[in-house]
Amino acid sequence: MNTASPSNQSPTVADTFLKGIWKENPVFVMVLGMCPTLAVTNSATNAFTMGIATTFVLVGSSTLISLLRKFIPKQVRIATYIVIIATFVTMVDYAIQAVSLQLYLALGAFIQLIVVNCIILGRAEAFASKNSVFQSILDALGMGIGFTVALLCLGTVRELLGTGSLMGMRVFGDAFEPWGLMVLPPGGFFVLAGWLLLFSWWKRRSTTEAATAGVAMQRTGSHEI
Amino acid sequence: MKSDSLAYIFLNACLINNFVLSSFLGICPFLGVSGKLETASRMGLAVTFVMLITSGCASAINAALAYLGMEYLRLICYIVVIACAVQLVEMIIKKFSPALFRAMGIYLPLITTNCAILGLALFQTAKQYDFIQGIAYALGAGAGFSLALVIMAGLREQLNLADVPDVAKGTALSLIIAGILSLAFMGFAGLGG
Amino acid sequence: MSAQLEAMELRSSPHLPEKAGVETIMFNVVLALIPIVCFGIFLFGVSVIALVATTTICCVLAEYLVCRCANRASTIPDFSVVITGILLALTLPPGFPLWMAAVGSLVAVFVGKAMFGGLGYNVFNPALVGRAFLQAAFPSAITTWTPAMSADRFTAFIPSTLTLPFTRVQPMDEWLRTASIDGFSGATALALQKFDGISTNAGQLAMGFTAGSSGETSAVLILICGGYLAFRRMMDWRVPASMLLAAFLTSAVFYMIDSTQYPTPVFTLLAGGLMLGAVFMASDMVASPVTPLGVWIYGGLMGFLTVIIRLKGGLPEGVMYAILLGNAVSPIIDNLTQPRIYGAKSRRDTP
Amino acid sequence: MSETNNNALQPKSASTWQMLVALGGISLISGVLIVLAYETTLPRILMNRQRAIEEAVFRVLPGSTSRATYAIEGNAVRLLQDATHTGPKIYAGYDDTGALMGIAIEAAGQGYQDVIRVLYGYAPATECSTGFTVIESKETPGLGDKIGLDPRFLANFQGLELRLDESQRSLKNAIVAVKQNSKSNPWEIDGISGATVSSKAVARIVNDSAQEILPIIRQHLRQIETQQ
Repeated sequence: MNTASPSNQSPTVADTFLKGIWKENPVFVMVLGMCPTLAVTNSATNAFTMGIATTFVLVGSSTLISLLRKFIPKQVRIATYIVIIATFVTMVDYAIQAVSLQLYLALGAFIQLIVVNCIILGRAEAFASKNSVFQSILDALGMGIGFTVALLCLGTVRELLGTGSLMGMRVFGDAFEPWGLMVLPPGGFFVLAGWLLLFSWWKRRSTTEAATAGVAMQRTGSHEI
Repeated sequence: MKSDSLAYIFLNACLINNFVLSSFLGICPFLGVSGKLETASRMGLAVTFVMLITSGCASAINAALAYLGMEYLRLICYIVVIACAVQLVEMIIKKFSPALFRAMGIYLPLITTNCAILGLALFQTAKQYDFIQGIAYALGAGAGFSLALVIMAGLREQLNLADVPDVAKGTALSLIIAGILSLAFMGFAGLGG
Repeated sequence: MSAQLEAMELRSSPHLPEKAGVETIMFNVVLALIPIVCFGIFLFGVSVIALVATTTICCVLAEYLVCRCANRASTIPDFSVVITGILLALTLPPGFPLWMAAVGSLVAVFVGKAMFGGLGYNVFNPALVGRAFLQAAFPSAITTWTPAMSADRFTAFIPSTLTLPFTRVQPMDEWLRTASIDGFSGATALALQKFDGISTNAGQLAMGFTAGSSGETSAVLILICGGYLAFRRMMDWRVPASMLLAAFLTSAVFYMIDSTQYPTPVFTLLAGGLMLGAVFMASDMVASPVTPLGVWIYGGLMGFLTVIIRLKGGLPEGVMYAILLGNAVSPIIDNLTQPRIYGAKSRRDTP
Repeated sequence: MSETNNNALQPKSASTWQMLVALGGISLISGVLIVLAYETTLPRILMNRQRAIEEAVFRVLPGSTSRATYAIEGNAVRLLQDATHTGPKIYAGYDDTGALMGIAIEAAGQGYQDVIRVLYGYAPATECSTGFTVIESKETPGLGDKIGLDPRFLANFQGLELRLDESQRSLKNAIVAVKQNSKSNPWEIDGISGATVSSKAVARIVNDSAQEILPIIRQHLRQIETQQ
């Protein structure tokens, strides 16, 4: 993955922050962290909570890793990263239990499974271990928000069609026939496939448009993934 | 069949609530390593192997932590043990069976961040399985994971020759196949109940 | 005849017996399906006409859209999409809301077929993908059966048929009570057997005067139509044969274990969608293995799974899931039964 | 991973001492953070759990305002002080005056997709159930999940007969699920049409649990009434 921009300028603050939301969106572009993306998006509330929890772990672990990056020997870095990430996940786990038991039961073991979410270890290895604390926080925030937005995209569609409501509020009225499938596992696969199709179609269209306009567009590399 | 009998635990993890297709665990290798039948079956074997070890370790850790009253360290212990177990398994296999190591060696490090392994440990704790039940659960989960992976690989090998529309190539198509498989596996619901 | 002569072309050897083209085969399949559709209309009335029309038209429209977007020549004339539409309708309950049927048709063509690259590459049977989607999305509507031979079936729709899109199906208890005639209850033979222990006699099942999906009820008629296709070599007879045989044997084993709880093997063969599925859906050439041994394993597996899901699972019917699972493992069956190329080492030795 | 190996080959590798210090330091930081989080959230977590149990108990035992938890140990019941006990439990509900309103019993069993966990209320005075709620289930949305949502189905448990026979060892009439709208006896559960498996599963779960627990409860009724 080539993160450097084509021109030789160093990435600006806005770039570092925004790339996670759009250009390198962890779910839609990099296709990472699929387990929580599919498992907890059966309602928008669950999706949002999961997104926030992941963002917290991302920011927390990135900050700590970036702070300690000079002191951690290369040989044991993966082990330390995992311990740091697991620490923050345990904290989030307790925080959610304290806020709402109902939410905690709905998300189940998937809060604890944030530990093995490849996005977090990936950012620690690729960014936080090499950049300043400020940059790392920005990067983690961007990635976290990008992840949250992606989860919300899925959660909204699944909850709307699957139960006829949004964030627990009825939208379509009482006569609506819910599509039970959408809150079931196959619904997760289909809705994510739908979003990916939409993205790839949109990307294709904008590339061809740019090409016909005679503008040389740099390919973003998503096709190789 | 009683819901805590060994046969049911196995069936449940393998077919009824298949780890990949209905619990969404291990999706990354499911999408990533399912291009070829050969690699898929080896990955399945390696994961099942590590699952068995993890399940045994998790039972022991859980008992120890409960005895000490330090449940809040559970997650850290699990993940560290899994990482160590993977490393250990890799070394043991390398030493005693080079042939087996060649077959599944390169997939072993990948397993550390496979959420199916940690998921197995966490689910088994939540369901309060004892040691033997845990082993049955691990076997079922491993078999279910391998089954899903091998089926997926078979289909993707066949589709290599297909005239798939450009927009659907790659992950989107894999997800659609996964969705249809997940629909098909819904037929197993209620099995043995 | 003259058209065929015109189409004749000279080819170099080897001169194999000419195989019928895709269009001819598909057209004959449509022909074979027509009697089944007619019988469904006779049993359940105008609702089935509306249902078949809806699914067929939606499937054709979806295929047209796919061809338009992909800038390909239209593939509608090869009739395959018409078959998908008709088959989907035949597997749905007669009073199934039309808008849901339309959703199922779109899913069948877009997800089940177009995504894989169209005819020849659809690894799953598209009609069953559509039906499986509907079963999961609208579990209540797809298990609401209506009695056959109700008195006003040619003059009025079954009330649920005309449900407005996105709205709930209105309860039909009242209508069901007035519509059922003696001996024709609203439940399918399989559900009666599984949940209430009431057996339906074999003669009635063979003729098909029972409740059930629009086109699955008459085992004899389906066998005759399938026999026509097999006779004209337009279908691999081994798939339905092995599937039915396996279902019969598995069911016989269960029947011998406990004849009070489990149905007779003959009941298993005649009731539900087994016959329709085995003859018209499992035999889908694209989704089946190619090796002769593979075909027998494939059919056997589907028959076995059907009975297991019916007798041990939560649902009364398992044909659809069995066929989808069969489709899923068919590449692996092919892989395992591939004959060794003469002179080559076994696959395991080659790196 | 490969990067690690490359670095290991470089001469400028960290000493064992350095690695140990790093690992130890990280563990220390982790330990402090986790214990901090655990200690701050613990009171709220316990309170939330307490409240969730109370809510469910009061729902199935209408009229009760306080509760006591008992563990079932073999053939005896023991009053529990905290909620950390993991074995089978029952909850007794009392009204403002301290009179026993009923007993909420937790039960679990195999459903259509996975294990269903339920809580049902039992009134010893009338030998009937007083309410029912689903704690955990994965039943099919729109069909099987009606066991916890459909008011018509839940109404079954207002006055469902749970009478013991003369021997006081098992139910006089086993709880069974019947087809929708064909309930004719007070011990039958009017099923949900289309969700036969889930309805039957609920009936089986409640029946199995009642057969096992009710004889024990009847034996120790005095003890529960006096909150001992």
